Amino acid sequence: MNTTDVLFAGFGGHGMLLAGKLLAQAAVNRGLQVSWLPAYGAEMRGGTANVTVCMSGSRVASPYIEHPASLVVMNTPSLLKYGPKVKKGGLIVINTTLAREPWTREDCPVLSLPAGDMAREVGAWKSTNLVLLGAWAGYTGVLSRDAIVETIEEQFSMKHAVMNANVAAFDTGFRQGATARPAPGMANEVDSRTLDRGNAHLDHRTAR
Amino acid sequence: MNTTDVLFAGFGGHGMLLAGKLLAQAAVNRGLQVSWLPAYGAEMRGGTANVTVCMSGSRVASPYIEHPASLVVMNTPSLLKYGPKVKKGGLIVINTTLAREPWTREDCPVLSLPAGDMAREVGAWKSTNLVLLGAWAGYTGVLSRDAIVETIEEQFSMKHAVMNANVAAFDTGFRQGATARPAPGMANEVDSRTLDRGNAHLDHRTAR
Amino acid sequence: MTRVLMKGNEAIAEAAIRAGCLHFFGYPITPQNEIPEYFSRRLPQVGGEYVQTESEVATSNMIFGAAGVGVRVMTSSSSPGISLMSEGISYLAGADLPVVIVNMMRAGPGLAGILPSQSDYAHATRGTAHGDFELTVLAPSSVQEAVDLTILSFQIAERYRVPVMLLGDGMIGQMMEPVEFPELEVGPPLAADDWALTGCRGREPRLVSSLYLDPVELNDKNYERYRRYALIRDKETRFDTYNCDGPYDVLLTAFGVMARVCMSAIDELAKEGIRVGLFRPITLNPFPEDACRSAIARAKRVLDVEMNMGQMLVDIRLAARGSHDIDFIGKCGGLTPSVEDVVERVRVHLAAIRAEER
Amino acid sequence: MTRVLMKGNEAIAEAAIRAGCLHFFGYPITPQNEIPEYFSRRLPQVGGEYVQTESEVATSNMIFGAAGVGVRVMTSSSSPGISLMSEGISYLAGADLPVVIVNMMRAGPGLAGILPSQSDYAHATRGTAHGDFELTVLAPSSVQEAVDLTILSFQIAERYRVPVMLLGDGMIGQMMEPVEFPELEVGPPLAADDWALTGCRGREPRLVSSLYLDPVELNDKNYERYRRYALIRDKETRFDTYNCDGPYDVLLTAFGVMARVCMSAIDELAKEGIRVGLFRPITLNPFPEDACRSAIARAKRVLDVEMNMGQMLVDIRLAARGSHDIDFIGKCGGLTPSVEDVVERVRVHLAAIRAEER
Amino acid sequence: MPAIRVAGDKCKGCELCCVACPQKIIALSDEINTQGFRYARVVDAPRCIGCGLCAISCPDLAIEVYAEGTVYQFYSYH
Amino acid sequence: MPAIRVAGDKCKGCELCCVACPQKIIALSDEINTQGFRYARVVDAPRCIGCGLCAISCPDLAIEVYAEGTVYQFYSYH
Amino acid sequence: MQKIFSHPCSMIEDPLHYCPGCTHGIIHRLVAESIDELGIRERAVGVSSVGCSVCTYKYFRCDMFQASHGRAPAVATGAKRCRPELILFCYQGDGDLAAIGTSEIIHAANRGEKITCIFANNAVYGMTGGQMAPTTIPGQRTSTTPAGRRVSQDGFPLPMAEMLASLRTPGYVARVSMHAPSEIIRAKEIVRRAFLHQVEDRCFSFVECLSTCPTNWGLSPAESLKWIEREMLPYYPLGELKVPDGKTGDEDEHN
Amino acid sequence: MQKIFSHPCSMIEDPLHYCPGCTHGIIHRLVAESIDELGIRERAVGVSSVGCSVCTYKYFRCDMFQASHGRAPAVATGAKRCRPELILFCYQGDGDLAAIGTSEIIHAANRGEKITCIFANNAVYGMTGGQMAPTTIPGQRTSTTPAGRRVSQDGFPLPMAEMLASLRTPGYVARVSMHAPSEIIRAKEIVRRAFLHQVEDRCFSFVECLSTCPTNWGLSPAESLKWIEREMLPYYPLGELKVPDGKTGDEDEHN
Ligand SMILES: Cc1ncc(C[n+]2csc(CCOP(=O)(O)OP(=O)(O)O)c2C)c(N)n1
Ligand SMILES: Cc1ncc(C[n+]2csc(CCOP(=O)(O)OP(=O)(O)O)c2C)c(N)n1
Ligand code: SF4
Ligand code: SF4
Ligand code: SF4
Ligand code: SF4
Ligand code: SF4
Ligand code: SF4
Ligand SMILES: [Mg+2]
Ligand SMILES: [Mg+2]
Repeated sequence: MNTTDVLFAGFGGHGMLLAGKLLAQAAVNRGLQVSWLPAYGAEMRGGTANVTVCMSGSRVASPYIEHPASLVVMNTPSLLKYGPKVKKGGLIVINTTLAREPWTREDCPVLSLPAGDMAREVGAWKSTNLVLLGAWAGYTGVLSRDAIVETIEEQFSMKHAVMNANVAAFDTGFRQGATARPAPGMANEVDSRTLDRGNAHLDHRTAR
Repeated sequence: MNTTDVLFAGFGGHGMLLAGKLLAQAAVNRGLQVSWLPAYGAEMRGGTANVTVCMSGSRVASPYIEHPASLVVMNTPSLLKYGPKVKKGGLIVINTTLAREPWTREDCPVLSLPAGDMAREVGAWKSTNLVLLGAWAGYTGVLSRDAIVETIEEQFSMKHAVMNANVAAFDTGFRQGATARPAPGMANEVDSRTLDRGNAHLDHRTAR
Repeated sequence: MTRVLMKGNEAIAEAAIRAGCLHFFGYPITPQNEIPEYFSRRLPQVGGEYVQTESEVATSNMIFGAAGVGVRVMTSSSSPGISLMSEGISYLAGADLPVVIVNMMRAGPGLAGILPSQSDYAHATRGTAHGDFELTVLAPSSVQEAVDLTILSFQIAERYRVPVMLLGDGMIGQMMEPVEFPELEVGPPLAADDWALTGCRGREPRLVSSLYLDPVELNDKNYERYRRYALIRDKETRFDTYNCDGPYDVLLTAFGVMARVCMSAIDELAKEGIRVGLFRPITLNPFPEDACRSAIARAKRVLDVEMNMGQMLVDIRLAARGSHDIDFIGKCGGLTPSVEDVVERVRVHLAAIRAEER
Repeated sequence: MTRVLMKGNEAIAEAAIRAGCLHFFGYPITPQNEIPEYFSRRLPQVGGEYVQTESEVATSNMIFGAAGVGVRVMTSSSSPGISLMSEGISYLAGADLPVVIVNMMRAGPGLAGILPSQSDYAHATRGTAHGDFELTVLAPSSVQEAVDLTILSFQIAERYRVPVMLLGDGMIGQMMEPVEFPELEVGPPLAADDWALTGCRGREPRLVSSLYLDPVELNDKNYERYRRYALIRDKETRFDTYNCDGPYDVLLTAFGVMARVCMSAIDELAKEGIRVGLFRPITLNPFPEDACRSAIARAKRVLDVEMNMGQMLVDIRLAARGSHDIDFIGKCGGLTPSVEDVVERVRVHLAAIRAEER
Repeated sequence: MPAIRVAGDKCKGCELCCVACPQKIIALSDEINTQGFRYARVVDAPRCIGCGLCAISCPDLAIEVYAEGTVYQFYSYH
Repeated sequence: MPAIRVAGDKCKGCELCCVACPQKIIALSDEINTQGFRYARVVDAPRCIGCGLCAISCPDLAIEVYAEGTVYQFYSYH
Repeated sequence: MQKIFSHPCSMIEDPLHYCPGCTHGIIHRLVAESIDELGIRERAVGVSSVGCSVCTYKYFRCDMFQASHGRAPAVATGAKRCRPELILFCYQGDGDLAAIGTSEIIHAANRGEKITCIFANNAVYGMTGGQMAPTTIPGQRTSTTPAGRRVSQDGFPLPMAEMLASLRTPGYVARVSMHAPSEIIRAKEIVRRAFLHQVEDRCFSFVECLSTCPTNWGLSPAESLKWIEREMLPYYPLGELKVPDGKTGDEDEHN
Repeated sequence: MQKIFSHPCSMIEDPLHYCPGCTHGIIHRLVAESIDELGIRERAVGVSSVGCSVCTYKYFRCDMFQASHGRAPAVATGAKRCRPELILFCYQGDGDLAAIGTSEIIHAANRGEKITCIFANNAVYGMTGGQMAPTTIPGQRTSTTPAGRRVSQDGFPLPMAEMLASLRTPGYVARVSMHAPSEIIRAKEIVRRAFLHQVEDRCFSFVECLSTCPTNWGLSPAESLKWIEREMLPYYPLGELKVPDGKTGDEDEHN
């Protein structure tokens, strides 16, 4: 597997750091090299909370990524700030529940989903972050569903309710991502993405 | 006038720093370049108190002198420490009231005088330092009697008793120095001394 | 050995515990708070002692006391806190006490900001405080290396009886990466039999002090200490290179996480068949001057990349001995030179080299 | 103008008063106590304010407050006290406040001793504290020069809004020499109209701060400050040479009083017709690198003489750019290289040169 | 009749005003303001006695108090 | 009969023992010791009551106190 | 309609950055109101410290310093000694003032510097993520006392106001709390008095303000007020602990 | 003949370097005697500070630290926390403890470190040549108060013992004086008690000892004792200011 990376961006309390951590842990569990680099804010309350996760089959060189290969955003400010930074052809996953204003980039596949509403629908009010992670995972296929779900189960083994809500949220996102044909731009130009979607020896997934 | 220097050495309270300062001030009053560099002890009570005075008609380069051209010592410890350091042919003035043990250096003129007793004799108990300064000045002629006495008068103008005692002490030392033929070594080998004894334009002295 | 995903700060604390450091004294400061917090949780479990100090000034003197009674001890802080330890570090060096100090650098000067930075290179490697002494300084570029160098720090500190600093940019503290811990579990007891203050039962009283009233003694002591520094230079100097086996036109120099940014840039350029080398000092002090000089000698151009205003430049220039002018990319205040910044600048140099060749 | 015989410490204090510095904050420490003591006597006479502080940490922050309200202010200390000011100095630099700090160096590291030393060169010129900033550092070699450089320190501090350090070895503080004071009497008021905190009557509130929450702003601020440093380098770099007009085989490099020891050695050797040159930086930072390089270029051998373990060597080596190996005489702990030490070592070099020539 | 005005966009929904109000007439709205917080509003305006305790307790200076005619003060604040 | 012994070379002639002695039997000698100080000595030994106040007051630990047989202590020190 | 309560002039109108329910904002307002009422905004110079209130300088509409951690009283001393006509006030948290800055506040008080120190004691290092402060309450869990502060290990809460009150140098020392409107009203008067002592060139003045940190206490803002009352008051009794000789503010007005 | 008073074993026999009549020597002896009597020399570790007593380490026959200026209590804390079986004592002057080291002593006391601090208060910076200390008496001339300490400028003498006694953490705080044999006898008992509190693992202990500096006071040693009595006692009342709950030393013996 080549190196790839994803930036999770939102506000403090949105759980983007956690989403990134679950992904990173799943990748570690699958034997990958990983870095999880948060951009911690100034010594101030509130504000942005982002994390860049890099994954590689061999070695993560720079954990600091100016132009991420994919972006998962929770809200409008994060989208406006990081949307333009994504690499040409990189995936952008947007939570339209909070980022309602229309936004697009012609040169990137954009996967918009009402993750907040979807979370509520599956009874997982607080798991919007997991819906987004699921969508990203389903679309990119960098890690299998099982890899991430196992990690969620492992991390929340002490809190069953949270675990179940998180898995449900992840799954609803995953399904959306796996089947989506994101608009606009190069939805079908899969090759232009830097992600290697079907790395079987890493992913052990049974079905996409 | 060439550069010359003298090290005054004793213990704290012996007034060697003051003797040096009077000399330095006299030299400044006569238009010389001067440095007065004390060797302050460690942050401790008591102990040694020495000062090196350098005088020059042109410019004092190093104020720090490892091997002084002349030495004026108050007591035995200072003599033992600094006696051996004096330049070959340099003058050594010793207060035999405190430095009683016989001590000599073959290659230097040594001027021994019971400065403590002499001070007491002229009623200047506390002015042993001035007796020694006088002896050094009388012998070397680097500065005239008047140059130094004027300085003493100037510095102690507010304390007449001290002033008078100091002048008396200085004078008794000066007389001794001016007439002495110090033993052993090169008492008469005046030329071997680095001091320039009779620099008239600096000294304004009437008689030696 | 299992790989655990861990924050750099926590990994450092755990590594210290594995190395047998059961005493930690510290004062909170971002971005290293996970270190004291981790210790405050873990040390009671392993029979150790966590003390939250009233200030960094007190901290540096508490570790003086702790090391003086012969226990393995650590503190950590970040830039302004480390400045406050300056006097204390001078005392530690002057009393030949082995301690490990972590500095997770943030942006300066003054309060400035808490974002990652490398701007304490000069303070760490030169003129940390008054007096003649040196701090041995190690700079990790990954969480795993932070673990390894933490353990090495204790070894160097104790072997040579010197204070050692682990210098990380804030990133390395906040970043999570998978790490493996060596199975030291608890390190061997510190060998302090002949100098530590443990009560004078059955022996002459001992003294832990930096005071020397006799200048000759102090001069000698300083020379003795510098002989130990020379030993460290001989035996402990460490560096890393990347892509320096083959020929290269441009050499990058960087330390800590910035070196990994440079590696990405090198990989990027390698795709186009452009060969660029990287020299990364691991010991910032002693600086691997000879190795750096050899790496420079083979390059046409040298580009130093730092998250500061060019503090390591002094050492690169000393290594170069005038053979090359050293170009520099520096961002500070929490900004980070990016892969793109480096790639772009390398291209400028390559163009210039080609122009020269023509 | 009359020549007054004065201790260096007192002359510095008087010079500051003549330059219009009527506010002094300080904490006692040998060998600079004559400075606060002099101020404590004199300032009440001239309507100024002497404050004895509770520590050097407090001192550095009090002068921050004093300079921040736009008055000319000074402090002085000696090595360990200066280390304690490290954080404060970083804040002063970060907030662009003009202050003058005197360091009468004593032997280190730690408590070490109170005898004269030059072992804070590195702390003063590089890495005084955390963060990217520089301290302008001036080193007098005579009491008269101490007076002149004190006045210059205030001028530089105010012209460029930077903290300036006057770096003396303990000797220069304790030594008496005749001095003349320029008739400034009271300097012009500090030009702080556009930044000092004087109460916001009739204008917008102002801020004196080193905090920049936005990294881009902080980065820009640092670059702006370094542009000022570059200006200082261009306009204020000062040095002195001795005996460098004619040809010479050996060049001596030294600063402060050590340079005068070297001059005596040069005079000594001159008696035998041996020509030796001396390069003395007056601004230690910015270091007069170009001038030093030219002086070195004309020598066969270079000998650096310091009262430390070789701290200025870094700058001499940078100036030499590898053209010469730099030999070194260093004594520390209160010991002073003597005229004889220098003469002897020069003879060794001359012999070697002669041997090479054969 | 006294009244208060809550600057909805400064409010952080901490409810300290609700706790402080002796008339218990302040509650959080279900709406979210620009800062992302549910904000305070008066639910039973006619019962406001203009005591200002809400304003005094607001850490975000989000409340102003208005009164008509004579105001009786039961404590001295200003 | 009680007695004290002054270590002449440790004495700095501060006279604190003289002040402390209730019998006023200590005075400085005219001799000078190796440290350069006039040192304390007992001028009227038979009157010493062995109270030890001199020793207790000596900052230089220069005084030892001796006694024969039973010693009555008027205060507790040790 | 007449506006009978609104924003003080000495504070800007922008939103504060504090967490919801954090009473730093109330203390700010008390300071600003006092400045307004005494009409000293144009000669007031504030010194913000390092803690959550690091940005205080943004909120006050007067000249401001941003000082290093713990040293605000030293900065204020330097400024006041050089320009006695200015009104200097410090705003410090408990980590800042009661830990790293212990020495500076004590000596400023003991020299009798004519400055006013406002001390926001929230029993925790708020800004750095809720570590134990010297003022933390026994048993209180913080990020560095996972099992609660143990008195045997860390001692009792440091009583800054009592310590300062024990000094012989005249000064004004009081402790107030933000946990109820009645206390805020009382606090208001005391903060004003503190400034008044400086305006009338009388003495050093110090007001310790018990304040909340809902975020790091893990409590709601309303619970936090109760927590002050229940947990902090036993260790931090309120009132005027010290008044300068013969001058205790408008004594008639409040007990 | 029986020797009923002599040199304590825990002190070496060499002459001390203090000025004639300087009572640092007496305080040293009290410490050494206490160590002797409690039989703790072989587990005692002293911390000498920076001041005239910087060389204290030369005089005590036990393991010693030489600490940086003001930080002896921090050094002792570090040592004691790591080896609780040791008996740690600091010996500090008033410049050291009451100026630069204010914070360290207060926090050591407040955390309840089980260490013993001996504080020699001579109202002046002795070693550096007699500058004003925070403990200098109003009107006292020093090399930095040529016109005498002015209260309006420099405040009143800092009452360290009172300040430490105001802390809630249990501890033993006392003030004694060297100005008369009777006081020395009393001091002896109090210093012993201070050590005992540590030996019995009870609490922090602190003894402020009023001491002379004939050299910098410009008085004879005998005059210096009177000066303590006349000038210092009004500001520094003697006695046990604080005793740990339920344990006040041998209460029966001395009130
Ligand atoms: C020298 C130094 N040490 C540590 C810090 C880190 N630091 C920033 S704020 C803070 C504590 C803040 O707590 P407090 O003063 O109680 O204020 P609060 O946030 O609780 O209002 C600390 C330790 C720093 N900035 N500088
Ligand atoms: C950091 C630092 N600042 C200042 C000094 C200088 N200094 C040495 S001793 C001393 C004061 C000593 O006074 P005190 O503690 O009262 O002891 P005393 O000599 O009076 O017994 C000072 C300020 C120092 N060594 N280190
Ligand atoms: S003014 Fe008084 S009654 Fe009216 S809303 Fe506010 S607290 Fe309630
Ligand atoms: S107190 Fe203020 S911020 Fe809190 S809910 Fe009420 S209006 Fe909003
Ligand atoms: S033991 Fe008592 S009586 Fe005897 S000399 Fe000493 S003080 Fe005087
Ligand atoms: S008290 Fe001691 S030092 Fe002083 S005079 Fe008596 S014996 Fe000598
Ligand atoms: S962290 Fe605590 S002190 Fe800081 S703003 Fe939030 S609630 Fe207030
Ligand atoms: S200077 Fe003072 S404190 Fe120091 S030894 Fe002399 S008398 Fe004692
Ligand atoms: Mg707080
Ligand atoms: Mg003292």
